[in-house]
Amino acid sequence: MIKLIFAVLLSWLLGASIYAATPREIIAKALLIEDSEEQAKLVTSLGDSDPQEVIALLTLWKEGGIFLNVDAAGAKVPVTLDEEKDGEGKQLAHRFDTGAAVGKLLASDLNAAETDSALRLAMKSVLDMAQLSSPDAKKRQEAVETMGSEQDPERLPALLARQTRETDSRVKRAIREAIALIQLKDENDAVKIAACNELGAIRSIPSQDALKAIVAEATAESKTNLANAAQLALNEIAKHVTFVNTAGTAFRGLSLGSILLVVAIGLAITFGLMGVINMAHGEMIAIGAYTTYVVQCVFGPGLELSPFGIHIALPGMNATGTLYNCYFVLALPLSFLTAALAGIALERGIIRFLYRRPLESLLATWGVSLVLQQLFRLTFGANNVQVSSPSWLSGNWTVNDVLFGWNRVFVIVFAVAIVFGVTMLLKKTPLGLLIRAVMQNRQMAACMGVRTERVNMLTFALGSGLAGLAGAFISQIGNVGPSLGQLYIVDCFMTVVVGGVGNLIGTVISALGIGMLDQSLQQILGNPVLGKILVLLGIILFLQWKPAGLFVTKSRSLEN
Amino acid sequence: MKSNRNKIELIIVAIAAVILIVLLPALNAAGVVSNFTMSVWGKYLCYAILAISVDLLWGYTGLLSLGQSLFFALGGYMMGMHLMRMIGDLGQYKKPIPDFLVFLGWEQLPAFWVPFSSLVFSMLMVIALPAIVATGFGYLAFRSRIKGVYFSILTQALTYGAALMFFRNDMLLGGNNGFTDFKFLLGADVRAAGTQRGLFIATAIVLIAVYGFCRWLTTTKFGLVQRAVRDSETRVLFSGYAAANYKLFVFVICAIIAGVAGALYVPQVGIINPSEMQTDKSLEIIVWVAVGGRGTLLGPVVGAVVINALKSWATRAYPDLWLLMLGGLFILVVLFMPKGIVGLPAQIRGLLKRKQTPSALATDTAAATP
Amino acid sequence: MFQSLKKSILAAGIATVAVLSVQAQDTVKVGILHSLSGTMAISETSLRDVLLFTFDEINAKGGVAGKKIEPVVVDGASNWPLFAEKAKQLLEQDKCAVVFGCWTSVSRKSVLPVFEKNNGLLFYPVQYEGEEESKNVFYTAEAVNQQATPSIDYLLAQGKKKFYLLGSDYVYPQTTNLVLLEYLLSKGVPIENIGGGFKKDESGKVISAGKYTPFGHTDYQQIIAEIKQFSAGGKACVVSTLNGDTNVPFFKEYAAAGLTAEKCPVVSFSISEDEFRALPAKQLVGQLGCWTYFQSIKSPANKAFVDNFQGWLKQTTVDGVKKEGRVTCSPMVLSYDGVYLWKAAVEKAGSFEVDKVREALQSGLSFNGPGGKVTSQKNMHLTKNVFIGETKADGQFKILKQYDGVFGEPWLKGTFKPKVATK
Amino acid sequence: MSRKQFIISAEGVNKSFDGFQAIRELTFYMDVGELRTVIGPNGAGKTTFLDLITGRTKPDEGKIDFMDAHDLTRMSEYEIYRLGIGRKFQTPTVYTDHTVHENLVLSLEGSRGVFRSLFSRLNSTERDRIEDILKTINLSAHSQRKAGALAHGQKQWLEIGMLLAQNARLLLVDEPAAGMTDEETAKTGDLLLSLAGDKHSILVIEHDMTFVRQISQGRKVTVLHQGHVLCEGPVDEVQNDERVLEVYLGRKARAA
Repeated sequence: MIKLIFAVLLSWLLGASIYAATPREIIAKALLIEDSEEQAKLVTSLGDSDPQEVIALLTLWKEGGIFLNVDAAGAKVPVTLDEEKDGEGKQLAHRFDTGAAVGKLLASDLNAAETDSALRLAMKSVLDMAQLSSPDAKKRQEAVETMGSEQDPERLPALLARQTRETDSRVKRAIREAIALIQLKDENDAVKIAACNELGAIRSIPSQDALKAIVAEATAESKTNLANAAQLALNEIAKHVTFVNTAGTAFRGLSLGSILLVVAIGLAITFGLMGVINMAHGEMIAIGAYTTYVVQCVFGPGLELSPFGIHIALPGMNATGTLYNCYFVLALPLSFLTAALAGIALERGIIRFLYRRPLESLLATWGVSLVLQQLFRLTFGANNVQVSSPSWLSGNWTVNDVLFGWNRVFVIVFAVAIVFGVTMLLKKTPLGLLIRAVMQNRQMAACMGVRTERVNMLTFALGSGLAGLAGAFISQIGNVGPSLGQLYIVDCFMTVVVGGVGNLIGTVISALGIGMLDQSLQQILGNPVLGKILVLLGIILFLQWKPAGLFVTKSRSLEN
Repeated sequence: MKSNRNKIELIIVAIAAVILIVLLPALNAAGVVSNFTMSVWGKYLCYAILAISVDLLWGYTGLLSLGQSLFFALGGYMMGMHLMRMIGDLGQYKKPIPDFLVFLGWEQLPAFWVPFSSLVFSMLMVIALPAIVATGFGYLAFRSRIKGVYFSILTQALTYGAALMFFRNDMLLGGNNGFTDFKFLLGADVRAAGTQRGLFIATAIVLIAVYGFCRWLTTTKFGLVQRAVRDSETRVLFSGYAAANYKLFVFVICAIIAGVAGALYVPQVGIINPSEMQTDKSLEIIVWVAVGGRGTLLGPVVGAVVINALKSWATRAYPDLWLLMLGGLFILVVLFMPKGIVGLPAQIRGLLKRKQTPSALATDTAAATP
Repeated sequence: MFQSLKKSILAAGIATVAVLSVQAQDTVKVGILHSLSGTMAISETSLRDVLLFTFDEINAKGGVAGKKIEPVVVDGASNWPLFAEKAKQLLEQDKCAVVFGCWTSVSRKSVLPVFEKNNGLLFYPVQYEGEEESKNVFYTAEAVNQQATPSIDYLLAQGKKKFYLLGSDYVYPQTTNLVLLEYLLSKGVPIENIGGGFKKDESGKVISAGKYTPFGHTDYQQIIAEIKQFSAGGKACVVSTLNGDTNVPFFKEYAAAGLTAEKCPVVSFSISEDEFRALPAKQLVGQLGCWTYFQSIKSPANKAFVDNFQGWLKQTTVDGVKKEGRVTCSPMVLSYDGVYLWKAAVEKAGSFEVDKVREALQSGLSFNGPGGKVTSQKNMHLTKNVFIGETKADGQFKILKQYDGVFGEPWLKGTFKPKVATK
Repeated sequence: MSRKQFIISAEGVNKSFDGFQAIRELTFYMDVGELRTVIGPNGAGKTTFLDLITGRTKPDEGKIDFMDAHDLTRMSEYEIYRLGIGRKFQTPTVYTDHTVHENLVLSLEGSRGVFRSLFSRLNSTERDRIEDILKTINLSAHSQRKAGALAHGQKQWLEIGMLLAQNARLLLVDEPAAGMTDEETAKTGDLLLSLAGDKHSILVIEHDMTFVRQISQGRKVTVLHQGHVLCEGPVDEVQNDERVLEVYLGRKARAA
């Protein structure tokens, strides 16, 4: 009731007529106010309106879907745009308050209605309440979690009410947690103790801080029972945290191992099977990453480049939504192709003259790597370029507090697929047969009519193409810049050498082993660098024990 | 004909020695040659020493080490530690310990820093530390017969690991910033023209001495074995030589030479930090050697000077194109000039001769491939 | 063999001779010492551009004390010994009256002795760790109390209780975090609410606070998992001094773990508009930044600056200037302010002599720059306005808070005493 | 019971490469001072056998003793060499970038230590010895040429010269006659015959049956087949052995 009066009062203050405003009207008003505190007040007043409409409108505002158009009279009018675009990229605009069409506008000419953190905090609070009845369980869960962390007793009734109706198990658990957290603020010690027990029972990681506070407070006030209960709960949670960390480390190790595998498998082919030391392998990865960038730009707003003063403009499709999210699907084969083509050029231009001189192929390809890096700089600029992940790669599953990022899961699947694909290619296809024949005995194969030159070229193209694929993937988790390749080259060589040159299974095991070791050391030492140094040291010592790597291809011709 | 070439080389070296040790410093003292030119050339000379060490390893023994920049930096760090101690309490904090230690919250000098107050000890460490690291790593690597590109990759890993370690502030060696702001060496102001001149002369003398030492080394039976290891390590084993010992010896000697070069470098350029020991730097030294001409002793010196002079000029005139030039040059040299600048006259003669007598071809290509 | 030697001497000769050029009467040489190649070129090239723009702007209005500025541009190539060499060249060979340059701490440390020996003058424009004061360097840069501590004030005001310190392992983050630790303790934040870990010496004194990753680090999974647990209880934030490149994998991982600016905001001190261009903007919306200038500042001075700079970019013929998609950021504006302050100082002193110019600078000169009024201080630092902003999807910052006239204080360590536990 | 000492004794040796059994249950004895010829078709394991003796590869199973005292399977190449086992490879393996003279200096018996090598100078005896060897192998005129520039036959000779310089107790000679003229081949045979005796034992692997006849002269010949000894005996006896005819000469005939 008070709120209602407040809202009415406010609308009166703002010169609006006195009737219960719809959420759309309130928001339309808020949009035009400069002062963010006033805006926040208006938004807070939305608390009693229809939750679904509030959610829809506030989300639209938050995500920049509402624009402020300046009309002919110079007044600001909030508008929304239709999805559909005409030939000039213009979209039909509607007045936000009335829905009336106001003509076609270009999105880039408009300013999106802004939000700042104070306003968003207010929005969040309103949204949380509204979200409690959201049909999306995930949103309900988030809302509940926020309420829990705020420990605001005023939210308790809403939560209790929701608890009786809630069906989703995750949300139920979140509600239990939130209620217990809020109850920690209760006057009554018995309630507090019960809440402690509850939090311990559900192994609530977020409650650790609150429980620690209780322990300190209770000890100071010598409430032994309460302190003990909180401490017991903390112990339970600590055990759980250990489990989460261990499981998380294992997963992270697996994912790091998969990344190593993905970036190294191309090298395992060029270095392992062909014996070519390609120091420009990293740049092949970068070519793949840049290809992904270009594809993304073509799906998006287009791209303008000016290498060596030549102006190149690629038109953009300005795709949105699902179509835009699909750019990555197209980027994968394209990055393979461009890198493979670059590989062919490199092999034909330089490497084929150096097959008998591995040390010199190392040096020449290092020269190539310098040249390529500089070419990237001249083409795409010295800055890193921006590659955004499609929405289906940015998110995570949280199982029992262990985090599984989608991008990480994807890289694991991707690695498995690549290894499977390469193995099949080598074992089951005619090309694979030729590759293996040439790699085992070049002269013999040549005598038998195999065009070894061509097989060399294709093998190198395959290795480079795989590097390109790796690049496409790297663009989703890290930097895309001219020196991207340099970040991975040492790791690549280490992985292949440890695995045993010429052996894909060895590379797989070594990549996973190095990944696991790295992540475990990081977790134990709490220091990312020390872990890495120890891994390098470990590799040097490992090669003492097995100088030729994990899996040795025994052959009579060890040398010469 | 060969002795004739040797004579020419000796004359060149003698002339260079006089110019570097006597003439340039004298001209500098007289104000004809600027301090700036001296400092640039002092740096080049340090690089030349370093390049010789790489060539002794690569050109003569066939070991392409990507770890020479590490030894160079280690030598530099040892010298740097002494120079840091010599700052005394003239740092930003006016405390008797180096600034970065104060900043890390130290009030007393950590134990391992203490002996570096002595120049003699520091000089000893300039030699000892690279030697120890090289012995340890070399022993492991050569014992398990890691060779060729594996050796390169492993030295790369070693250098990478070391750089990561030195970048850490917890190493108490200045982290990313390394050591700078040196003030005194042997009581003299290290930035004064006279001191810099002295350092220049010292560097020139060391360069000539290292050149002489390597010249001598390569003419002994050791030199024969060394080159034999490069050409056919298997055969060397079947001639009863423990190739690993020979390689270890060269590796350690080269580490020491690199360390000394680093120690001379640091007071002249006034800074040492971990970026000096990154593998890129190692590869750059290899470019100098390849361009100058590997397997000769003059080649690396020429290469180091030419490339660095080119770099000084290009980074000013065409900063955008410098890497393209360096990379392109390198590819060209590897593909078409296996003997580098120094071998160019012979290569041209060979080309001319080949036109007349095609039979000489076999010899030439055989010698070009290691 | 003679030939090759001759060649080398020739090449070296070119290198040294090229440096010499005749100094005309009506010009004054001004050095620009930035990395135009190598890893730091990403950031530093913009500063070269803005400096050249500023010189043109001043020259068009008659120059400095009647003399036109003649820029001498050298490339430090992200190579620290080379910075020292180039500094020597600018001071000893070119006799530059003043040098604008350096970005990283290590490049500044590398050239410092050269400037002190030759009594040169360097204007340094990039946020730095402080703990340094040289009479030969004028720091237009943000000191720690013009960036880090105001951010903390803002976050505390927003109700944040837990602070996770994260940075790249070099001197700026290390120092900043130590200062922040003292500052947070002085504000009554208990030490267990400060995340990232501590390193203590034998006596139990904290010598390093926060989590550090090396340059070029790519794998932030473990750290993100740690932050996720740290922030689980709410009211947490991350104070990041991560260096440019590593921000990308960090923020991508951050977003993938479901952490958002609403749950746990990140305030970064090394991301300006220029760096922001390379970051995935959508995943960063709402994260915080703190500088003494944002392009989004609404003032006539800023509008003029941005427009003129964009205009200059369009018509300039200087090699290697990228023309598309340019933004302005704090280090650029502080370079710009620096040039004008130097001009004012020269004109006040009536001389280009470093000692006199310094004296004029130390007397307290003001300039109305794009970021508002800046005033030079006795300690060779700058009093200026501090802004807290949050990132928007279009790569700009929305200004949330402004602190006016903050005094630049390089010596902060040990100045904040921990608040005695209340109650 | 006293028996003559074996210069080399191999028992139950097995070696395989990636599944291919190169040496199978090989048992082989050779007396001190003997000149033994080993023949066998391609892939019989002849060269692998030499690799095993010289430590280039290690057997999977079995033992190989030198002078009944040294277990060669546990030693590295250069240690085996220092026992006095020298080897001439199938394809001439000389230091191509060294001069002929330097090749011999490197092979001359004497210390092999690193530090000795720094200060060692040739004394007059050694110099004379090199001159002698150069004369023997007919390369005096070429002593300052790079070995890589020599003709194939000359390289073969140089390698034999290197064996001579080493003054080995056991010489392992892999197809010395390949690429030589008939005259040179005969000369090589003579040289080997003159060397065999108490000071040197010689194990020759050869294809050229004329050469085998020349050097075996009633001595024992060993036939290897599929990695083990097929039969042993004087050359005429072996040549008429049915098994040998079947696996070796038969094949050869077919191949021809």
